[in-house]
Amino acid sequence: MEIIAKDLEANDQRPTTMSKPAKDLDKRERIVKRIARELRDGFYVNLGIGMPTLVANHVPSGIQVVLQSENGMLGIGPYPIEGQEDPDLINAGKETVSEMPGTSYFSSTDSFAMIRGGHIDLSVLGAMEVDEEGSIANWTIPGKMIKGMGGAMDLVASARRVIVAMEHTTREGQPKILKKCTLPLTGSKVVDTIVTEMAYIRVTPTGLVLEEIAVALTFDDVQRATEARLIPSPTLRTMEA
Amino acid sequence: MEIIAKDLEANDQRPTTMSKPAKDLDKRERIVKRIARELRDGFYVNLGIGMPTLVANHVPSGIQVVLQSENGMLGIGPYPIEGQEDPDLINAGKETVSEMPGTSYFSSTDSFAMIRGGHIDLSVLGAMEVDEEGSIANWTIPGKMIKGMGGAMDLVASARRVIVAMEHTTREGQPKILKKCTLPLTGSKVVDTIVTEMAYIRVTPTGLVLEEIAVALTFDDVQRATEARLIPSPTLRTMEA
Amino acid sequence: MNKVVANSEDAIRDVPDGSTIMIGGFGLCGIPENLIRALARKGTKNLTTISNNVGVDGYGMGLLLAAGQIHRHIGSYVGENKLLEQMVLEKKIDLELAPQGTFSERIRAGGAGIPAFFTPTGFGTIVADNKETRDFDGRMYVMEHALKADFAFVKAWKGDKWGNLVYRKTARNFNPMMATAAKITIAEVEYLVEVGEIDPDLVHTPGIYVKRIFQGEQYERRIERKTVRPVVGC
Amino acid sequence: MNKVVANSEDAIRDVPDGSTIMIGGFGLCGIPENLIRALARKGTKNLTTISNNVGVDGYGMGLLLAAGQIHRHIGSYVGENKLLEQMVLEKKIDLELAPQGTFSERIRAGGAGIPAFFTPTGFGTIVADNKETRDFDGRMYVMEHALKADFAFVKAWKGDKWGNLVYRKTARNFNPMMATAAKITIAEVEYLVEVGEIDPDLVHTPGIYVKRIFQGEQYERRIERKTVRPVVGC
Repeated sequence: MEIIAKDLEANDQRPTTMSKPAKDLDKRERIVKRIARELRDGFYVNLGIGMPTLVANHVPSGIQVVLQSENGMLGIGPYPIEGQEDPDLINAGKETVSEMPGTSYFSSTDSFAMIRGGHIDLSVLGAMEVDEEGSIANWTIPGKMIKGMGGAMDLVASARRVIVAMEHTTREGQPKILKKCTLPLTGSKVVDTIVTEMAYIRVTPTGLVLEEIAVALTFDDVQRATEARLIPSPTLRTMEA
Repeated sequence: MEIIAKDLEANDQRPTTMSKPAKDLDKRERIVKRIARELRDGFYVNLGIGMPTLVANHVPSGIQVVLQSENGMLGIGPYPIEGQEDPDLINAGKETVSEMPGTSYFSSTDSFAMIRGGHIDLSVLGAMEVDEEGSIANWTIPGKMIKGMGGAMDLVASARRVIVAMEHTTREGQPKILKKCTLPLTGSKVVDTIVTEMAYIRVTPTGLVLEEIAVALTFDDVQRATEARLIPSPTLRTMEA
Repeated sequence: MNKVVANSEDAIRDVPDGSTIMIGGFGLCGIPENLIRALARKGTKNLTTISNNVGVDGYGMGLLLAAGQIHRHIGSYVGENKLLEQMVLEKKIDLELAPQGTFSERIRAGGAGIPAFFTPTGFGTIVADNKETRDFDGRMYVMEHALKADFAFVKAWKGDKWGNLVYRKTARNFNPMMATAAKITIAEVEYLVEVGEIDPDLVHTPGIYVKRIFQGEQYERRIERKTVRPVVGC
Repeated sequence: MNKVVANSEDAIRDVPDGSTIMIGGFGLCGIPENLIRALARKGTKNLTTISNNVGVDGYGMGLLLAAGQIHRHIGSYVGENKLLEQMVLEKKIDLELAPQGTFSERIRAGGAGIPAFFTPTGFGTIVADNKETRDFDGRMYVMEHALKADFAFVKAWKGDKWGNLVYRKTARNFNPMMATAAKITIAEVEYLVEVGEIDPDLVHTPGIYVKRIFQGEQYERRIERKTVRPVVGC
């Protein structure tokens, strides 16, 4: 199999805090804060490269979650203090990190056995497209640039819950939540929840249920930015910041 | 699958040195000494329960072999000195053993990955029957007693070389080297070499080649004690003690 | 995150009749002896047990067997149980025997999200009866399925309060894989330590696999076959 | 038993053109940097490499790439190599990409005597194109095949003269499995110690898998993305 892809947001491994304009930062901050509220005490969580990584900055106080890195670590801590970085200690984005009390290291094979075996409570990752069946595309654009899927396909296939963290539309304002993904899939019917700066959406067997709308937006605002049909939840409410 | 088996020599887990009459001991001593001469420096070897275990007492001087135990150990040492036995340190026959410098421990799964992956240079084990295709039966006699196959099926299927160590005939003088095994197989076409107190026999695609005969015996003596047809080797010679 | 339970009784409080339970250990080495005793006291019935051996008569899983708690057993070697033999012959228990490597790999597969795999072990024997067989690169293999359980009882030497485990010598055996293959894994340890006390490079079982942990009440660590050599000689 | 070789050059003396070589490491972390440099110096051609990444331009496996030594590569992520991209577009190199979990499991299977297994990963995607798919208990899976190699180059933190290896932190990654899946596994270590100096409970790769071992000449251990936080705050 030969794969051709473009520079992807989901695979962009530069620390996002250093490379995005301020407006995007604000959007992203809202997205990751909302997702952080889904964390529960004792969760083992894999945060994808880029925006999802930022969820770690907003873990609610009073709960303990353990972050998994698919290159073989449970217990990722913050970036090290300058001068304490260790070439043998990186996350899946190849960034230097630190370890927490209770950390364990293991091989890549053991790491993906853990992932594929359904032991990860929550996987958060970016996407280029998601559709109303919960299929996700985030790894390749045929005919463009070559990167590879890394661990994303395993994570979406087997994490107990998959949350997509992404901006609601492309930079050009085109919908990213589609009736059907057009790009090659990362996983078919795997996404449970989509969180954007506009909405919190649950993927159900009957379609996409809009559960929360960002403050000051209407259902129609969100629907207009979404190709797939949205079903208003009976308990539709405003997204908490 | 329900299995009924009889008390098997191959599965008899009492230390053989304590339970066999002197004449058998002498036979066994000759068998295991001959097999020990097959060891090469750097070999990783699995010795089956019972007689094969005794091969360890005759490792030629000047070479180093590492003994594997399928319950998760490389580097089995001798029985511990009285008072130093450790409940956490046993071999596959459940006997207390000691460890050697360079020992490593691992899980049963890793141990059988090692065995099944073809990393064991030599497996020596007992048999109730072997046939001219190299099939072996050593784990069950239908309608009798229940024990189970343990690790023998994995060892015969995947060790680089499989040597059967057994007495040439049953206590009643019946041949154990047959045209075709009558008991349920442990492995089909897996044995490379058969060593008994009478002979050293190589299993080849064209049949059983008699390579060595015990001192004072003739080809006919060995053939009479063997149901399968034996092919005299062009280099047929006397077994070294 | 609180995984620590008070004792073996508390650890198994919700194990219902009819459960499938993996139990670590090889022979009597590395068995979760406190959990087994607690299960015998509780009297939980109609169990399916998955364990390489079934203890010995009167000790380890032999206790569960004698109390008639085991309805079905999957393992690889049961040669130490006269009682089991008798029960099988009297059809009081279902027994499924598998080659030890296939047995251990099936458990690993259960924990690793692999529903089935191919192994050369047992091809051409009754182990392959009624199973799919297949040629890969000129060699024949048997397809085997994953094993999973409702509960896994494992025993480690040391564990921290988040369930990170370290095993000792050959007492490791089936414990690490079983820890991965059950809905609820319960670990008993000889030494329960604080989070952070175990070197992260030396963890054998990461805490993610362990739901409950406690320091075992009593370790008899019985030796099945004591074999020694004289102090002089050898 | 003598597995110790003098240096990286000696270790790869007999690696012929056309070899298939597994190379450990994730990004630049835990790569066998001395063996890679030696292979670049030797100029061995027409290689099939099996490695999660392909280094970066000008370092690690990027050296082999730039020298045109790699004919075909199997991995899971190659986003750091502009050169590779160009070579693929110009059809100067064959590239096979696999999901990282499938890639690592295929290597494990290669070392463990499992010719094929089923995984849920990639079902319904182009990864499953032309592969056998199958339902187990109502879920669909893809059949994947084992990967093996002629040589495996692995890097450990510490190793003894019999090849028992210990890895450090996330530099473990693909090294342990690759060590099991090649005909000839060559280990380079930062610290080569005597047999008996490594605690048997803490060995990550048992010596049985290692044919040659040496202490690497020079460890640059380059960091790919240095990310730090200020000393104050956070």
